[in-house]
Amino acid sequence: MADHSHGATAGDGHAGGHGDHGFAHTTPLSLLIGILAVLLVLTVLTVSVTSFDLGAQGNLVVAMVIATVKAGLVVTYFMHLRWDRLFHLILFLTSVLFLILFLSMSITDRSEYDRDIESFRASQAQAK
Amino acid sequence: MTSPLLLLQPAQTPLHLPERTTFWMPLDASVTAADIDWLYMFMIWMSVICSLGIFAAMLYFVMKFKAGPRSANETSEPSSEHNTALEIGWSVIPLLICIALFVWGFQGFVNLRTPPKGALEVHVTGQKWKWLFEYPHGTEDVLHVPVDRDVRLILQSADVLHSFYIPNFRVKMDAVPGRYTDLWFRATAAGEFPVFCAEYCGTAHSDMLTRVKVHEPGGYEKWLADVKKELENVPLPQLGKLVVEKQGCLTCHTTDGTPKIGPTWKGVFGKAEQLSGGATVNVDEDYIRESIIDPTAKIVDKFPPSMPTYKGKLSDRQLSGVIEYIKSLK
Amino acid sequence: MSDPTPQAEPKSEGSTPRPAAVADAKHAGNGHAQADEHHGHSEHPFLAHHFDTPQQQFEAGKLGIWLFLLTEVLFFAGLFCAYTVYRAIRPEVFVYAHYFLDTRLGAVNTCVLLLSSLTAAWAVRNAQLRQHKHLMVNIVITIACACTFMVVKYFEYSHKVHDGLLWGPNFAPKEQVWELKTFKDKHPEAAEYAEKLAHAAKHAEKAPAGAAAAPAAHGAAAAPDAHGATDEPSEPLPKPTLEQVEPLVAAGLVGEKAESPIGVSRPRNAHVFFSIYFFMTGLHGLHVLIGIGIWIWLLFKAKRGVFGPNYFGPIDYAALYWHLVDLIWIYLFPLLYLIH
Amino acid sequence: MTSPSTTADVVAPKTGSGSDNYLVHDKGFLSWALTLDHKRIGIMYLASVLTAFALGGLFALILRTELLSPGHTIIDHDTYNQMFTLHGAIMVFLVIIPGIPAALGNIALPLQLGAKDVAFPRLNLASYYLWLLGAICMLTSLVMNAADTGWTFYAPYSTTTETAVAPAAMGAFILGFSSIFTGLNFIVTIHKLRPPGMGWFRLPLFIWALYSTALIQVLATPVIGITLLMLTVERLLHIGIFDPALGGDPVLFQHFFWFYSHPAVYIMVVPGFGVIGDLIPVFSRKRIFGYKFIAVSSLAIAFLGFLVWGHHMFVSGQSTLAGSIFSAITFLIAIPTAIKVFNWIATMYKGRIHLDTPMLYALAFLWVFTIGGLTGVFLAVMNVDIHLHDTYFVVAHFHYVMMGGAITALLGGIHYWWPKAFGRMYDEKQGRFGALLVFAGLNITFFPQFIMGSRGMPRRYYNYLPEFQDLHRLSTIGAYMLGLGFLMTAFYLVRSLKSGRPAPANPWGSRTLEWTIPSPPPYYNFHHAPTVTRGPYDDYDTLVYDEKIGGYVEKTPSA
Repeated sequence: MADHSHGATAGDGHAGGHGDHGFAHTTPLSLLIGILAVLLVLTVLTVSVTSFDLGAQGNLVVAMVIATVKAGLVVTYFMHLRWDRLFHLILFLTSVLFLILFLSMSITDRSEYDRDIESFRASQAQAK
Repeated sequence: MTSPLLLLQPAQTPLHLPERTTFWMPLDASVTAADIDWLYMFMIWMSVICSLGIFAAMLYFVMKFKAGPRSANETSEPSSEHNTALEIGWSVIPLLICIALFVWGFQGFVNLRTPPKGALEVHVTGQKWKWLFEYPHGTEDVLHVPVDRDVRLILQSADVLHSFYIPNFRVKMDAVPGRYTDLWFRATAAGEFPVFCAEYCGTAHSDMLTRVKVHEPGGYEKWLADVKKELENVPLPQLGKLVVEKQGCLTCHTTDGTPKIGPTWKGVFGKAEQLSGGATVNVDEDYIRESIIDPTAKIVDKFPPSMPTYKGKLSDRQLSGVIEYIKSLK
Repeated sequence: MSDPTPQAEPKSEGSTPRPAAVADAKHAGNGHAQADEHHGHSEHPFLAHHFDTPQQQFEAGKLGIWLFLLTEVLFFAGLFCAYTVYRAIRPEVFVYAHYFLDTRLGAVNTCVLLLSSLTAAWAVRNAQLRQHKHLMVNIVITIACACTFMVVKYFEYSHKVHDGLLWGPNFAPKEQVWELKTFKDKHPEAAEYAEKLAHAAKHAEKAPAGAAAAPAAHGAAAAPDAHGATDEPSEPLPKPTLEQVEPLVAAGLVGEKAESPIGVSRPRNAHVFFSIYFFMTGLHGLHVLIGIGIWIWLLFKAKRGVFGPNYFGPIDYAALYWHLVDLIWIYLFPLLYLIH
Repeated sequence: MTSPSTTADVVAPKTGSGSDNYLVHDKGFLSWALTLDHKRIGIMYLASVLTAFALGGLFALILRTELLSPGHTIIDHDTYNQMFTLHGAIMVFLVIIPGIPAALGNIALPLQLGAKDVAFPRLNLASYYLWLLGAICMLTSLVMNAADTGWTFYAPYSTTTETAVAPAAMGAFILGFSSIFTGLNFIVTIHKLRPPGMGWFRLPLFIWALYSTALIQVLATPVIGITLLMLTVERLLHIGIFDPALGGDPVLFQHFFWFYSHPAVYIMVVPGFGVIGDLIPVFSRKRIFGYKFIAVSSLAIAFLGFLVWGHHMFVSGQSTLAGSIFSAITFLIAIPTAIKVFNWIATMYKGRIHLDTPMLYALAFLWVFTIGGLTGVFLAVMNVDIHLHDTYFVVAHFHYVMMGGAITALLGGIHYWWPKAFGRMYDEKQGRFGALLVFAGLNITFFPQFIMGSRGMPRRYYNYLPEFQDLHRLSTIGAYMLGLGFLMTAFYLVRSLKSGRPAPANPWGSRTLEWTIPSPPPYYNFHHAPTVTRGPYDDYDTLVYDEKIGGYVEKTPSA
């Protein structure tokens, strides 16, 4: 995670812009509309996929894969990360990494002690 | 021979930690305590060596390299500002010590968290500001265990988080509402050891004290038999008085006429009580029995519906004992 | 005073008096660049005094907004964690509850947000190329899409409030899950069977109103495991086929996960789904409202034609924020609506 | 690595408080209330944080007085519970988390970077007002019926007690955003506003520490935001996520809470490392030893801090698997911390050590933080933690690290930058006496608590067993000494504002950029960013002490 190695060049703020037409990269319009089309198709796909049964967790995995592809498209093209500094991508991935870290530890722990909860509930149900 | 009743009454002597043998730790009275004490002392000595080393270096440098007044413009002698070997040295050595400590601590932890088979099981309920222990004959508010025998406590909480902590046995486990947690120990010394609540649980968190009475060999079974026999033939009102004290009823009700969290019992029997719904009810055996089994059925006006149910906790004889006791309060 | 590194633009020397602090109306919500209205650097009207070049100001704002998006992702991480823990522990609650949600409305909302993402990205392009009219049109479309999204959310919420599908103790669904069209379409046989079970249970409670209440109740539809037979004293139900029972068990209507051991009911603590549903979509909706506020503020700024190739930061950062709001919905939609 | 020293290319600093500095540039309340100048915001933060510290300290003294004897001494049960909750909440959320980053960071960071201001001045002011709003919100809880849940707000007690938990939780929620925006502002400033020639390894260590802290602030604080929001919604609407009766799970709340709160303790202490990292080379007049190792270990602590939150929950019902993972990683954090302490001490070797007040605070920090850090290892060992968890051993540990670490470093930083921020020198003799008093008071207050803790004295106890009484008495005496020490420090610092000797630009002979401009600095800081050609702690020998102004000036080549 530590991005200290990357570090923008010293005083990068002072690097000259490229002349007067501005420094930003303008995303071509056709690309934007193309990406929207793909996103809409993927949405339709993810909705229609639910009509088949793909095993216990199959549907969840497929839905998440499609959602991640859509998210990837939005992040690289709409959010301009493809032409942006690598540091911004590192930042975004760090946040996702910490989200996954938080989720995984909480679930691991919760599922470990879930049988205590179930046995407690079962015994309470009998006592009633 | 002390009267059997005293057996039932919690000893009135104030709670005390038994005399300490070492400076840091309370008297260790359980099988697993020795291991913890040993590791604790090992770490104490490691820390003393480590910190004395650092303080000595610090003070020595301050004395040796103390500068004169700033106007003297003394400059520090050139010395290296980087020494990889030294850096690696004081990274790897602490790492090795840490790994050793982790492994040692981990083994102890796993041992403490897996109760041995065939241990004597006692159900413990933590509720706001009282520990209750279920025994075959009924509930007690003092934990009685035999010496040199594995005991497994199955903890649950009736309301908020509590934490069952016996310093002398070096054991602690939270009582979490909505699930079971457990801890085990084997007492090696007979006697009485205090039990604290270590997880903050409200107003009287610091008064949620009880004691664990470790009986000599054979003493535990004798105590069980005595209490059972006692409960058979003690007159009902006295039995009721004991049950009321043990179950923690007096934390909310009173017997001297002043209302507390719950209504007072003085002279309540036979009175017509105004209920929260506006109706009135005559306080008779059935009303008291129903209010114990299902407290929220008929709540007296202007009192909170916060009484827990005692369904399944009191035997019929204990129930009628409580009713007789309330009747006797004129 | 020699300056070893070549400066991009000659800088006006001398310290001009500091402009009066223009407390821009920008609420502290997101951290994009602060643009002072007037300052020392003459040829770039929007360059803040402490930046040297518009590019430095833009990139500072870009890093700022990305860091803010980082905090948004982690802000929602708490909710995703609550969702994941409860779905991992009680899948039947989620299977049971998702029948109550209208997938069509969810899909419409997703498409609306994706469209608004396009118009947001397009608006950034317009700002860069100084196409002021297109810029304003795109912003208006984005606002319109956002409002449509909120309107659709309003319908969904009012439908749920009407049906009593709320959180915690006030969870009292009016119609049973097997009476729902979504359930009937997917599992027609299971719906009938559940009908019969409910009828039998009601019948069993009514019939022995007198003395022997316990045995009959006990007998009625003892919890059938997936292939168990249900012996029913009054008129024996035919042995249920797999398609009849399996969806009921999956949705926690019968079996040990159900609330009441007899008859057909709903999974224990089914309201947790709606607690999580309302919390997640509510917080997301709040972020959409904040987005609408920002776009309206930018609409006024765009009307004054301030944006150009050297100053389009605010549009870009608002668009990034908007894409993130869309990104969160891209994950919320399958997690809440497309449960199988 | 450092190129031959050339004089920093800034015009020789005008000594004495320049005619036009940031303090006198604009006049009137509005010029302060609506200022966008990072230095003024820093001063406002400093004043507010120290006021909150006084309030929190007052609660601490009342608690310690109550504990003079078991049972009732001056207040009753509930007031005691409310007091320790407010003492904890005020000290954590209002004082230590914003303390060094917002107060000292706002004053020193842009100056050390040779920048005119932080990247987002308005956001900087907004985060101050968010601090104020959060403080007001939390103090309404004080006025109403103060929360009595402890600063940890553990469910289900916090969701069922009738005290005003919602305002306190919402106060902390708002303070979270103030912390996020400060962190965000600093990261962008460090990335984008560095002067030409100042690469990442020429940054002062204070900047490195603030950078690591800012990363934690940005990555961890949102999770406490959502946790407190869920807690408040749980209290008001009973959504059943933390309430076991409705299917919730209290241990899940502890996971949510500690995922933020352990990184938060590094938000509190890592800036302290930064201040000490700046002080020791300056007052030993010697280049820092192992600069890269100290800089990178700040980042290592920041990252590892996120992986260990479960060591607060060994006995909370957390599974053994999760517990062992957390315990193992907790030991890894001891390594970078040890590296820092060893490198600081190595810096003093062969230096010329001037024992001014900031240096006394730095040495006090080293002493107290070593004890605090080592006792942390006790609590990381799983089976010993079973005995020590929720006892006074834990109270002593975190006070040694918070009071000894964060507050001592804060005081060291305040004394170090006092001449720069206010243009006045404080009285050196009283400063040293104050430092010794604080150091002594701290040790007398908290060391007995280690002993009480290992003997089994549980935490947050209003009534305790008689055999702990004499240790409690000793601790209370120490607490009064501590209070006296802080009072004395406050007294002579405020007095120095009026009657202190005018401060030269560089009283301590430091080489970081903030000392190359007059004190108090002009409102625009630097005409334009100075070009940096050497490290932050190089070439102390090219400075010479000028008796008249009481500070260091560049050694002119002819001399």
